[in-house]
Amino acid sequence: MLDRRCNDLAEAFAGIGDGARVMVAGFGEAGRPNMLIKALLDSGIKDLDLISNNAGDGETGLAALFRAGRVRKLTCSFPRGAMQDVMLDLVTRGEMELEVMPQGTLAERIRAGGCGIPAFYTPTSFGTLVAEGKETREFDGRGHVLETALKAEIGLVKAHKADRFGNLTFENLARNFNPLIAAAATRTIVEADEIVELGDIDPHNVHSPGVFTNYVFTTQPVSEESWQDWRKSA
Amino acid sequence: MLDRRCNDLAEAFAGIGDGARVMVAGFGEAGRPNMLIKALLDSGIKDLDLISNNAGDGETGLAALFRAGRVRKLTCSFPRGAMQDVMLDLVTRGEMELEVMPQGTLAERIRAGGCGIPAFYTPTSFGTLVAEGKETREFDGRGHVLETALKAEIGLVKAHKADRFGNLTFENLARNFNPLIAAAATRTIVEADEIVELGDIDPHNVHSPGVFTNYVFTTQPVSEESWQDWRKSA
Amino acid sequence: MTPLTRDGIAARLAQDIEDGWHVNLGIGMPELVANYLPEGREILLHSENGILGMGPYPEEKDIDWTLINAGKKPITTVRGASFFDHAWSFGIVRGGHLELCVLGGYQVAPNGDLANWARRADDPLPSIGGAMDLAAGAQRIYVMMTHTDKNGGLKVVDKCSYPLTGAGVVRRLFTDLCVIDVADGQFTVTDMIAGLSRDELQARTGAPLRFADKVATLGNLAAA
Amino acid sequence: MTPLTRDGIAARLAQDIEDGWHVNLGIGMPELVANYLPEGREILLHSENGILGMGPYPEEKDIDWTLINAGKKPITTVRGASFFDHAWSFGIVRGGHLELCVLGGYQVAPNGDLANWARRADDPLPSIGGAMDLAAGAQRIYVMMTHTDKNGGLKVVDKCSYPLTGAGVVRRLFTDLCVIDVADGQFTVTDMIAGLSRDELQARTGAPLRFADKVATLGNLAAA
Repeated sequence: MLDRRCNDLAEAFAGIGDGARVMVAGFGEAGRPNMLIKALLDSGIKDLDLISNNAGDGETGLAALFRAGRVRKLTCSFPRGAMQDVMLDLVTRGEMELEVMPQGTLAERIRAGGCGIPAFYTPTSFGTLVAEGKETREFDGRGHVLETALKAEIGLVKAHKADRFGNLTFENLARNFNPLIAAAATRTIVEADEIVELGDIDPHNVHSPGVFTNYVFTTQPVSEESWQDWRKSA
Repeated sequence: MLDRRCNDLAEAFAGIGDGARVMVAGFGEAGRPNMLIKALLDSGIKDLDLISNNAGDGETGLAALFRAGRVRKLTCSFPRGAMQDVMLDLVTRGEMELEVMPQGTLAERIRAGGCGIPAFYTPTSFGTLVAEGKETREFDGRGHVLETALKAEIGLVKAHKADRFGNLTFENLARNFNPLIAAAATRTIVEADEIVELGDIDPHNVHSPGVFTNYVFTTQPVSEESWQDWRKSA
Repeated sequence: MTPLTRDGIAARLAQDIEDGWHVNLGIGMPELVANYLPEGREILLHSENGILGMGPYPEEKDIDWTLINAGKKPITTVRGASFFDHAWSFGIVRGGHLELCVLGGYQVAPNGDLANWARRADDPLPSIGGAMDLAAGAQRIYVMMTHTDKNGGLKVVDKCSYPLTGAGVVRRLFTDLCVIDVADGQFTVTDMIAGLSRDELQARTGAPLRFADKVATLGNLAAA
Repeated sequence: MTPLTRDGIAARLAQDIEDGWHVNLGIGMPELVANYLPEGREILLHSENGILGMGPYPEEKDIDWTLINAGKKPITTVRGASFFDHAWSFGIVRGGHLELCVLGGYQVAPNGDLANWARRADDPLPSIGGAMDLAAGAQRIYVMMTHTDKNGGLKVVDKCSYPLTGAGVVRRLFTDLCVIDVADGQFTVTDMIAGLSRDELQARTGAPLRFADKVATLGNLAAA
């Protein structure tokens, strides 16, 4: 039976050691898998090699991972926001490495990782500081930068609907990086607002086919206070 | 007003000269824009630099373009089928150039063309005859082949539903190359089974966003006999 | 003389957006342009987080945090909108499918260089977002910014000293003082506010200005 | 001895497909495998023209020419199927997301090389289709073919003489005479039909065969 549904969050993270590369989907709070981020925090895995477009805000969600000192490296396109003082502190104290790249390059690198393309050329960033030290090449008289694929051991994804095969749909702009990360991660863990019966998702409108999904959970709310749990054990 | 609807097929092909590169979507007959292929035939444009995964069958559709001698070069992944005697004749007589590549490489090259990626590396065909003479490179210890983007002046697309912005949906496996070609062609001409009101296509389930579409027509049946019209004027 | 307000710049820029264009309005000042799109033109707004057909800010009661723009502000959708993932969204950008992108700027130079993401090369929190992709990919880039900074420092310069967002990409520059065409390595002023002399404008500009044969008066189109 | 029929090979191969796998069955003989998937295993079939969850051939009255497989034959869909475009479809293939692809073969060598698309390097109509992507991308490649050609010519060979589909990709080979594991540059026979000696099998094979400690009898599982 092809059944990706799971009730045990610990099972989904089993065998993942410190230093793991983890991709977290979402743009702002849209499509952000908060329950799974909390489970990652609870797992105690540290030295995370984290890939996420944004760095999060406040005390909850991704921000808690940074505050708890679990992130060794962040790869993103936009590290500013309400968290930027914490980020600045971590980076200037040398406790966290930061790799920043254009958002479209980040998206395409993750897409390439999922689709078996090890590297590609992009015009984005050519002639800028970001391209310094990178391999460049002209196509049709225009400069381009070589970028490589990004993959991860774990991908955390937030869906609207999921079925037991792992087919997913996303709501409004919650799609963003979700289908790309689903494909690029070796182990894709999904939380969905709703788990529906097979066939309830129209085959034409599956936004991420089940073949990319490994675990599906129903989203449960995470209480504000519980984001502070790590402080007790720290 | 952003209105891609059009009633004049000649207008859609206006200004396109002999030797134009034309991409035609479809896999087998699924998603094959027969009315537009007929209009291309009627236009009299010759020396076509044609990109299409298959070569077509029989006397109708793509096959008529080959029989009418309009194609200077075919880029595809699979030139065999009911047409193969005609193809073989054209190729061995030197009347048509044939470029064959793996189907996934063809799809990714067209996708790259639409998405502003001039070139990428793929593991497909490494170590085979197809890769001979091509630039290769190792990533993670595995050999890969450099492939470049494919674009076209004209893309012919067959949709199920379309709206006046040019948003498209496709039915079942008629999607195939259609959204890729819509993006890769400078002028994307669409025939749709039905033109619907704005908003009738759920924004979540637009399979090809309108930004790629230039002309939308309602599909009209092409009579079997009319595929022979070119013989009268030839 | 009265420099344009931010809304005034947005309203003037909006005049140069043509019917039927697909347009990305960058985060910050460019977002204001959406309020001044000329009547009778159908313009589809793209946001790089995955939508074509963005509508205005919703009523408070209708806010849905899965409906946000690239600046993470709530939005609505227009009829005929579409959603897509980040790869397709930047495929639209990089593939040259947007007729226009409007970006804010720190510095613009006559060669079309734009700096708008960092004021120093060794910023410990470099924050690029989607601006470089937009700068590289859109069919044309319009920049809107104040002509000088708060202290009178030059922003329209001979050569950008800040890290570039894109090299040779700016097509037109809209400031609170004037509108400048950027082509062939030169600035050409096409519109100026009333009460400002050419010499005064040149004095606030770090690169030589040429003037179009006919320079239009730049009025405040945002006035009620 | 009785060599397996094509259906017999398909039925034996189907035994080695595990519950929950996503599988592409190549055009031609591999398509037969769909008829012999073991009861109680849920296996999703992929076709590179854009579907996961392909079902059996429809009744004549239900044929819809937008529902076809890579061999352009009519299909149905199972509950939980999904459609996608060719780029995603080959992303699934190339990205290593299919647990298995079954391909036909002209020649297979102990180093895992497979030739299945052309019998000469200068074929004027080379017809590659999706086989090279599948060979390069699937997690494992099983090949099914007759052990020798109609004239007794060798197909299980020391080195492929035909143009390759993929280099070093074959994991297991299913023929009408035996099942062979392909690993570490060697052929190891794991199953053989009854009434065939090891020497006889070796005589029909162009490369040295090793034999597993326990060689199973290869029966005709396709028999009604």
